[in-house]
Amino acid sequence: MTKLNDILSPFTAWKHVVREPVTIKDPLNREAADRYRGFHKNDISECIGCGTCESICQNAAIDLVPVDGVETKDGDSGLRPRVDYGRCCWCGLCVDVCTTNSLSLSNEYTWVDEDPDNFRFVPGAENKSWDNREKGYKKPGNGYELYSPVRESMEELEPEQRDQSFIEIVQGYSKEQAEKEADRCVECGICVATCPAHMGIPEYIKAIRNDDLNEGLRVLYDTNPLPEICGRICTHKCETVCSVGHHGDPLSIRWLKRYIADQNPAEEYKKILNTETLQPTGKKVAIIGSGPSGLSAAHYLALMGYQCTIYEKLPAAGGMMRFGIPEYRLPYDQLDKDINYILSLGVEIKYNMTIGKDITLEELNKQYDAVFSGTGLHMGRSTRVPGTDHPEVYQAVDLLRDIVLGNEVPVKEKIVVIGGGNVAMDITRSLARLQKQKFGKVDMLTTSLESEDIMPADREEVIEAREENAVIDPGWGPVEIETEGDKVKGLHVVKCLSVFDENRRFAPKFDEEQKKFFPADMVVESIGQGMDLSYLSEEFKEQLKMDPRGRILVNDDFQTSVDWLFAGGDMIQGPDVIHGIANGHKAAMGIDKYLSDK
Amino acid sequence: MQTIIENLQKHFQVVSYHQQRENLGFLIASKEVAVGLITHLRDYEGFAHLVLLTAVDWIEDEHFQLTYLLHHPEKKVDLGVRVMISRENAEMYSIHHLWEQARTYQRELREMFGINFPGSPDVDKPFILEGWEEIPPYRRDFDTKEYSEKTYFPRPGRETHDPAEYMKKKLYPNE
Amino acid sequence: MGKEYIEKRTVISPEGNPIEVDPLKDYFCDAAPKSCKSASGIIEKFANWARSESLWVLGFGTGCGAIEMRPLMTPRFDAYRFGIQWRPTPRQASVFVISGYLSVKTLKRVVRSYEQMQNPKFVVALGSCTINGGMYWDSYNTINRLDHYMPVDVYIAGCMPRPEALLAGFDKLKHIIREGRGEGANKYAENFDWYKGNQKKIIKDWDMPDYNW
Amino acid sequence: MGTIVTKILYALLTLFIVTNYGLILSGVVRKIGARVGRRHGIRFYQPYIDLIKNYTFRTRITHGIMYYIGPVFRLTGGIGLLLFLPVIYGSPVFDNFSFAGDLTFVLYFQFFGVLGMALGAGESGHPYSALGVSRGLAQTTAMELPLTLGVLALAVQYHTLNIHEIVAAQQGSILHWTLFTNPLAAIAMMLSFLAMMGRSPFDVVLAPQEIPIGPPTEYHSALLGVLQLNRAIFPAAKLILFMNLLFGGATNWGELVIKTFFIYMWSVFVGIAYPRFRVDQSVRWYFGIPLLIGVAAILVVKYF
Repeated sequence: MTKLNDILSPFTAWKHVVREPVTIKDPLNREAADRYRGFHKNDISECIGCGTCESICQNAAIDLVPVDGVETKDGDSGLRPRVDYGRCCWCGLCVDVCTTNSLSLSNEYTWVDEDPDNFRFVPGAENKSWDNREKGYKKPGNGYELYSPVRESMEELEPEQRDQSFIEIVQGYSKEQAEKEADRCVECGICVATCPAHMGIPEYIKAIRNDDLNEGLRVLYDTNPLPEICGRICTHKCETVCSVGHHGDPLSIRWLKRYIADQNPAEEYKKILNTETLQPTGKKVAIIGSGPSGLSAAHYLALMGYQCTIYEKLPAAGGMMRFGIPEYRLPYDQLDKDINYILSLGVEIKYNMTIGKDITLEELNKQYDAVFSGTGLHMGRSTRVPGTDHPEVYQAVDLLRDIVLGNEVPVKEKIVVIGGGNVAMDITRSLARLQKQKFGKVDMLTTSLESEDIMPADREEVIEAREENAVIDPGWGPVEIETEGDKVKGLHVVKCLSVFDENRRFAPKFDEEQKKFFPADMVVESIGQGMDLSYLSEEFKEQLKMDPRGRILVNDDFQTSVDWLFAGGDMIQGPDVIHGIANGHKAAMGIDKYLSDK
Repeated sequence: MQTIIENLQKHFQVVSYHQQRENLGFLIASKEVAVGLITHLRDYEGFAHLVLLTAVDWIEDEHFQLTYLLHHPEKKVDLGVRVMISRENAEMYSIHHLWEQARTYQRELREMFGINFPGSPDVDKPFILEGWEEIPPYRRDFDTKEYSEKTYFPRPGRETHDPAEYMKKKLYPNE
Repeated sequence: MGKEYIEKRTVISPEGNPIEVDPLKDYFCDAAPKSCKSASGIIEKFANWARSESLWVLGFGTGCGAIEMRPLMTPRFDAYRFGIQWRPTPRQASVFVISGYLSVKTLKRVVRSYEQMQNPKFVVALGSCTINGGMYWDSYNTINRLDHYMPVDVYIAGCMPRPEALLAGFDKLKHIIREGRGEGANKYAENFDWYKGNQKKIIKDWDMPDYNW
Repeated sequence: MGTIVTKILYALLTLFIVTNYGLILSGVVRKIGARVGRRHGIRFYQPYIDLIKNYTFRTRITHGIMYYIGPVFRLTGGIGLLLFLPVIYGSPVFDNFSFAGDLTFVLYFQFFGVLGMALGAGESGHPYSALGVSRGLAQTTAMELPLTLGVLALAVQYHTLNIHEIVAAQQGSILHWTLFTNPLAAIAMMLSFLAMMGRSPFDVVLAPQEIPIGPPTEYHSALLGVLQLNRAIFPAAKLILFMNLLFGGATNWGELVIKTFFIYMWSVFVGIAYPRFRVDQSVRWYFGIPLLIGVAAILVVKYF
């Protein structure tokens, strides 16, 4: 039975007629929620164009395009993401993955247009009304990252253990560690251009992730025939530009490279790299110096079928890698692993052969089709302050070479090292070990012109040297080495205010009022090296074009003005191993071009 | 669940059984016994509801996997019956006589995977795709991206650069 | 299958004479649409004002964005106060909102509905899918660019755009109409062969008349 | 000769006023409806814009002659109803073509438009139109029964078929209104009125949510404009009819506006609050209580 109430109750709806409507008054200017995912913003001065946003986009909505006013430089591709709103679905993954945190989403959401081609734009470069909106979606804080910002830690010897001996400090990654570390790579490739050899860094890291280390080795040898060495002592410029490093630790690219090289046994290299048989061309190339550039040139020339002979002044191969870098950083067996592989490709090496003495350059020219010279920088430079000609004042490179050769090295109880580069750290730490062995304690002091923040040495070298109880006291300019007969008393220094002038030229300024005296029994100079061109005859030197500072001029193929002579390595560009490798590789290709044309 | 399986094993050849969760399990049955098995499950074990019927293309193993997911309304358990059928001339016995809604699933599978169910009503009629001429789109050897780009012309004017290559070209133009 | 109703057939009359029936001729239009001249001067301006202030939307939810249209009908957004109303039949509607992705099957229905609308008619493309495929860009069954199949007056970016953005789109459409640029129907008639060609290229199973008005 | 021309001119004037009144009324009522739904609703002049827009469509298609004639029939129904109504009592000018038997005529026009629409919509061939028409006719027939009984009761009560006379009989006092002199007939007619105005709960025929828009599914452009115009005139004419029959007519335009507005509000009042009936429900409902009341009205008038 219908109740009266059922009939009447619908009319209660009429009470709304006098109430205010619930309608939004102005829906066209309604702001979205604070964290609404609206249109993109990009801080293009922060952005480095790594393209990670492009890679992660499921809808292929992001392109990397050049932008006016953004230059390509190390660590910045000069490209910026362009978003296609005909594709974007505002998932925000590009923001979450952005390595520099430059990309974000504003909470603006209205974009109406007649022309469908207008919906593509470069956020940040093309002005939009929402550029200055604060609200919107940003990458959540509190450690929310799609990749870990923390580097997988490396096993190292404790300082107490390592200053006892020359045993290698860094232990290397385990499989789990390497794969975990490789997982952090976003495969952007920003590092590739910065690496002097342009190694395929993302590719070999990917090989680690895929646990395909043979493939990794092949990628390494494409551009670098000394992976064991580079995996240990490379200056790793790549890591300074790593995009992950903008908000977190950069990837430890160097250790990952070492991991690949370590895991591949030497005896299988030829099989993995498919170099068991090579097609000989019948042409011969002489290479002077078995340093990184020489070895690199020899390797790539050998792959191309050239018969290479290396002439080495010292009784062992490796150049500065063996005679400049202490064993605790680069063990000799690993050095030999790389060198032996190159020799196994048919490269011949003649030890104890000094050019200009045992054989002249002209004779080499007659016997070979081309000559590559990578003689490096082996002459220590001197500060030339009073007292440097004293016999108790040494050159770091000489001492390092003597340590390797097993010669008697003079070690005193109190040693001062002048220099702030990696060689200074090497000699400091090497001598510290010898002091420890001889006297049971370390008393090393290293001073440099450059202050702490601009010291050219690798940061970890300085830290480790201090851990090994060496004193590093940078920012002082040497004035005089005080001597007393055949003894050295110490080093007088004054405060160095600045090293370079506004044009970035070397012009140190000192504050003569702030003085200091470092007492020492022995002083080691390590302020850089020069090249030794004494193997070139005078008449030959006249044929060679040199720049005003006495460097040999080469073209892009590393060919000198004498067409059969190519040159590379530290004496052309450097100084570090990876530049030498890159030079050697390019010179090898240059030689190939030269000999193919001939 | 376990008793049901033990029961089943008495009557049918059950290849393998995998308990995913407490209330969900999967078993693999051969094509020949599958329909009988499902009928048994429905009529004697109380799996009265067909939750879904779907397929997976195991292209590497050259077979399709059909999954009949059955629900037991009283016990609140689900049992999936998996049947592997050959990819070539893919064909399966229809179960539309057991559940009316199976005909829709079968029509969809016919269209999307090319699995035939002879006798299923309307199984040859187009379902979602009208006038499809390629291989069935859910087969894994069908390249949907390529087809889309070929057929639906994406808006032109897009270009992109690989950062690594672009930087090498910009910074070292001579190499 | 499904095409019998547009195929020619012969029927026998009560007198015994065979009569040929061509449904395409008898039941459907047999000529392409023609471009219509607009009135001149102030009359057209007035007409355009009326058209812009009385947007009758075809209530055909073509994609996921259909759900974004519904709020506009609610008291919260109340699009009626802007002269926007929904009509259930294409005959009476002047605005077609393509609400998101179009599968080939939907496109077929969309084309028929669009052609049944009267000149002038306007198309609002809602969401990224209509611009360049959106998140269905690599789907085997979803078109990438709407403007290949019918003239579009306004695009609204979003996935999906909020109802407010859709309102902004209607607002923009009003401006376009008032400026006399809402001539999509004429554009369609003038480029009819091109549009039809594009439609036929992807609608493999063309079981409908070519002309639907 | 002069009088007939003036009469026609005044009839046209009436038509003009009533059309505008109808348009504004429909706009205002929609606005009120919207406010009950707690929104702003359309602008009150929106019906004008919609009308203009529909007339400015550039194309229209045809489904045959009857398809054209349908809306014309419908409009004729509306205008015809209006033209035979005395709009303002006592004004020779706005008496229109009222004559001795106009009440029967009015009842005929009430149904005439619906039939025309049925034919026209049928011609369009759209299944929804046919469905809408059959629903509409079923409901109209059911609704007509109490209405006709009520009108007959009035005819019996006042011994006339002339609306003018019926209005005259109600003058003098508010208690002379048929509403009070013959409440049963008034109730029966006012219940029919709910369905006549095509508002909820009896709007299933034209509801867009049911079958798209019902009989006019296929109508568009100017043809739809004609229907819309009729939708302004027809209700206004019906309001005037009910005002004349039950509420004592109007002696000036102001009275007319007030009275018709409140009569209209009756259907609005119910319509906004109530959900929609299905056709079978509404038919059953009209064959129930309203029909009984209508029969009772005649019996009461005849025998008491």
